Amino acid sequence: MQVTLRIQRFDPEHDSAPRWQEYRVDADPMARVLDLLHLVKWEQDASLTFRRSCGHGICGSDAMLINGRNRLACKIRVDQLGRRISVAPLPGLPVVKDLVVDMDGFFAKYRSVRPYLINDQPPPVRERRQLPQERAVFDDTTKCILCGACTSSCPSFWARSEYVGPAAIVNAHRFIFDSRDEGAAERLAILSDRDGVWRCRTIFNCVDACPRGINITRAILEVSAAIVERTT
Amino acid sequence: MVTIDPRTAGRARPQGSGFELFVWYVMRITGVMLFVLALAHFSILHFLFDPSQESATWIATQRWNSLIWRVFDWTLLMTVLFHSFMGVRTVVIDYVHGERPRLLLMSALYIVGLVLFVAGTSVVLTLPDKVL
Amino acid sequence: MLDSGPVIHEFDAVIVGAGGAGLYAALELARDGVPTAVISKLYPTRSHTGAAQGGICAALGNQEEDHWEWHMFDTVKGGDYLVDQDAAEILAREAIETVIELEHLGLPFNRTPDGRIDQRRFGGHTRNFGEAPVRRACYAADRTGHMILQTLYQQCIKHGVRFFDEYHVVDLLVEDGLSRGVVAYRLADGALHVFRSKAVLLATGGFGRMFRITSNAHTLTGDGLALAYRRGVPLEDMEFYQFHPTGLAGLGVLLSEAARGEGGILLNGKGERFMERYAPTLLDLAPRDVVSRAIYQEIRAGRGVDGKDYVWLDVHHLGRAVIDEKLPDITDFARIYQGVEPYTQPVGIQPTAHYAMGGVPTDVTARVVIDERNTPLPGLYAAGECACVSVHGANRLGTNSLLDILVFGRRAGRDMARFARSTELPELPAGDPAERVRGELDALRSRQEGEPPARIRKELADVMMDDVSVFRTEETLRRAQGVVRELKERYHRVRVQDGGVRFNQDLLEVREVGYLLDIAEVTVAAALARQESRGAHYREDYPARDDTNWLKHSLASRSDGGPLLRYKPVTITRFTPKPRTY
Amino acid sequence: MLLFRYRAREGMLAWAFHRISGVAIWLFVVVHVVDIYLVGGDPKAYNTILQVYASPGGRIAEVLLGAALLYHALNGLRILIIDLWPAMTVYHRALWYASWVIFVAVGIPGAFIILRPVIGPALGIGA
Ligand SMILES: Cc1cc2nc3c(=O)[nH]c(=O)nc-3n(C[C@H](O)[C@H](O)[C@H](O)COP(=O)(O)OP(=O)(O)OC[C@H]3O[C@@H](n4cnc5c(N)ncnc54)[C@H](O)[C@@H]3O)c2cc1C
Ligand code: HEM
Ligand code: SF4
Ligand code: F3S
Ligand code: FES
Repeated sequence: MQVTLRIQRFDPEHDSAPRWQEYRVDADPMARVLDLLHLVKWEQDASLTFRRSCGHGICGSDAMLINGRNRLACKIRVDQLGRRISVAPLPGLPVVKDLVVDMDGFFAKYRSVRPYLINDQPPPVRERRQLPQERAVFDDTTKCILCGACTSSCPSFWARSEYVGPAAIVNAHRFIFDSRDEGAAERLAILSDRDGVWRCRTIFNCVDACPRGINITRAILEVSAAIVERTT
Repeated sequence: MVTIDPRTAGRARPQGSGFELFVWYVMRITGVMLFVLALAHFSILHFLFDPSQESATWIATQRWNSLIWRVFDWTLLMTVLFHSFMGVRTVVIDYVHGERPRLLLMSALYIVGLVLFVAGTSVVLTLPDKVL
Repeated sequence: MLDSGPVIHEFDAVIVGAGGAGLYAALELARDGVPTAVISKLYPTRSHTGAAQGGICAALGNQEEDHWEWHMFDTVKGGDYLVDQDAAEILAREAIETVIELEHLGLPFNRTPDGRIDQRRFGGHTRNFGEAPVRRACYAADRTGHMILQTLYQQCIKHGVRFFDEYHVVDLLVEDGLSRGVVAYRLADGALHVFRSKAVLLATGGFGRMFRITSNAHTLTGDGLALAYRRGVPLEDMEFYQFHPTGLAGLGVLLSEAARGEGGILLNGKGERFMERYAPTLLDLAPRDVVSRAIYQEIRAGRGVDGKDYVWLDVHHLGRAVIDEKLPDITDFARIYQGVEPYTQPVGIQPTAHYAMGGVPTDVTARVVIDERNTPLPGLYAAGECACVSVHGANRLGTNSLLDILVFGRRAGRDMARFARSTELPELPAGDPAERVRGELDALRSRQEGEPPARIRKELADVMMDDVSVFRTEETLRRAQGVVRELKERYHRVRVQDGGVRFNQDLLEVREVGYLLDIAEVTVAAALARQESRGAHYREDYPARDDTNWLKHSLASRSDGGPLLRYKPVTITRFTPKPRTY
Repeated sequence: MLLFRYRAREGMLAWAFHRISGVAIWLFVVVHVVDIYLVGGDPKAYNTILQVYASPGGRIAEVLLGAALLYHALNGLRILIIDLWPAMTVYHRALWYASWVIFVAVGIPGAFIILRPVIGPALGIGA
């Protein structure tokens, strides 16, 4: 079927502001938006720039704003979107070129929450024990692929880019609730600062955007609750 | 080669003052209180009575003649002031960028809040005597 | 533009690639206090290690008796005896400490009720030298690779590893038999950066994009192999490329073996359970190479679905409970990518190019070796899918690749640390070390007329899929050889449309096509030469394994007339080759 | 502005309304405290203001105020429930719809009572 693809283009060397460009492509209804972008790139305009790698929703490269919502281009089909499809870079992040945004700030926030196991005890000879029910507490937040769809869909983040953002909180949650970890106090202190968890207004855009189906808001609230518990 | 302390790789540890936690907490407590107080206040003045029946004298003689109602309204006033000003503070933090404009606006906000607090309190405390 | 001189960095160790192999090496070096840089063309967490689902094997014996000797045996047999057994022994032995260390680093393995690492069965892993399946695969839900990648990246952050993200390595600096560093192209601004370094590790992953249907990422284009090959390093066992039987039709996205393990069956276009004809006892659970060949034969006989090039994988009879609980990825992928509901409908599948057994030859400390006598090239290391130690021989067992990248990634890190301490920072080649690549890139960029690269890439993927995949004959290989040569010819006239310097992906993609062409040529040449069938390499004109003449590794080096083939013996220590039956 | 470019779903709408209603009520509170102050300072002026409240325009404004308060209160409760019990995040949409049901059930009669002096005669019910 014929699809009209509107893509927000931006060439930093020639454009002063982003502009929209339309492409007509003949697409299978089962094709994904990533396939359409490839069709354009390979057959019409090789300068179209976007990130992608795995092609099946596991690497987190191709999160973008598709028909007004953040999604992975490789995980959304034409028949779910209709004949007019608009594609723009992730909102709220600096655009580098076309659909590519600068993710450095996003990763810096991720690093800021100490996203690694902290445990200074000498490890045992064999594995540390952890019961299945202890593991279940943080299972959901281990799924994150750091695609950025959540943070860049969050109105609190748009309003104030200093907000550490849902993705970083998700990754802090993954360790705060890991029974083997001893860094919870440190992380909770980081997250209770002005741009930490309190900026979340339970808007749920992040949950709707997350391609991994993580219940992000729940994780955020569990972290807030942990801070409340610890301080009161 | 700069050696990086593993524990500080990434963002420096911010100084959490606990104020945000306090605000978050009290927003919720005042929220629950307001659910009762504000809705009751609105219902009483619009459903039980009607503005057309009300006047300054009526307030002074009927509503604030008992201590209970004065306490009620004063509590409502405090709660609503805290809740709404802290709510607006959040909105200001969100949308006003730049240190100076924000500082100005915040100061104005706190001053207005304080003035309303004083004015409101004095009315509740002194009104019946004044009018009578 | 590109005329300003390159930026020069100095590190004791440079790691190219931030998948499991590269990150483990980096962590090992960082813990040892060696100044280390990791250069990756993707943000590290985008690496394809994250796509692995199934598990990682180690004879922990948490669920039932198990021994590393059994694991080693399975590996050797699975590789159709082309495995170097000294390496396989290291793999199976060190698997145990490696997996335990991963747990200590924070990896959230699934657990047994008493809190130890849970283990499950996986194809080809057996108890007591082939007696019965054994629970050996450690796993983290259906995202083992994802958790490995995340955990290692997290630890690298913790230990202050320097990352250079979205830098493409475009050349290796090798001079007078010594590795001196690498040249990288920074995608963000098009600048060339020279990394002067004592030790360099290649960990660039596989090259499945050589084929039309593949489970591999778009970015897996064999960069490390091609760069080494261009600098005189031979490539080992390139004729062995694994096709996984169950890739989603048309896309190649992998449906894990678990589908058949749980009782899923394969049906042809007529609804027949065709595996009854090819493997009467093991049926749908026969080894990967056998099932892939069977599917191909059905398709060639016109019994694909609607005469097309795929067949059905049917799981509907397993019931919703089993499907939901045990096969979440399959249901997910089938729904998203085919719009099919596996509760009631079959899923279209076809063999998908999956894993390269061959690669840059190394010894068991991951040092790159350049000839039949295993002479190392000082300072150059390789690990992960781009390397060939060889622990997989002619066919890799499921779960052994994650193990390989970690065991040998870690060994690489250790030996690089040792090497870095024992040597001085090498001199860079005289003049501008980036001159050669700059010339190549400028030539690509300045060409006004020419063919778009996408076409070449597509034709290459088509010919490799049709003629060099599961079945090969002299005829198909000769045809492919002709096509690849012609494509290489055309590649010299290829044109880059994007003339910019900032984030010029078009330019890099053209370069990647060049890498694929080089290694495709090697693959075809090595396959053409090997006149036997072994593991994943199946020659219809030579259907039997021939240990007398072909129990040896191939080494292909670059020459003006095309790849030059030599051979080196297989190391055999414990298990003498026997017929491979299951 | 990004808020308009993003296609809002329930959670974002709930928040936007909550914020708008919150600020609106705040504005009213500021005015309201001032007018209450007048009860003591200038009772006459206050009585005039009460006339405004009782006028048709005033009544419509009161209905809007009541609506804002009711929405804000109900949604505030929804937020509190979710905060206290994070597992409820799964049902945040259902909770929002539930709050609308209550909003309509309480709001329509309420609006009727307030507006009766205005619309009553028109409907023939009497004030
Ligand atoms: C779908 C799928 C499922 C799998 N499941 C399993 C499983 O269950 N068990 C198992 O054992 N194995 C499995 N495998 C195989 C295994 O995952 C891979 O072989 C392994 O992850 C490869 O790791 P690596 O570190 O070598 O490379 P990768 O993880 O592929 O990383 C390559 C790195 O190199 C970088 N790079 C490449 N070129 C350049 C360049 N020119 N300059 C700079 N950087 C560059 C990339 O950015 C990337 O960081 C699976 C593979 C696939 C595709
Ligand atoms: C009647 C019962 C009320 C309840 C249950 C309630 C509850 C809440 C809650 C829970 C929040 C926090 C929202 C968040 O953190 O995302 C909030 C925010 C707010 N409230 Fe209330 N509230 C009530 C009444 C009021 C009143 C009467 C006012 C004004 C006078 C008011 C003004 C605000 C403002 C301005 C905010 C900030 C909005 C934002 O940050 O988006 N609230 N309320
Ligand atoms: S939480 Fe979800 S949306 Fe956010 S970065 Fe992780 S995977 Fe992406
Ligand atoms: S969208 Fe933003 S406000 Fe909270 S619930 Fe998600 S982080
Ligand atoms: S390309 Fe990897 S997530 Fe889409």
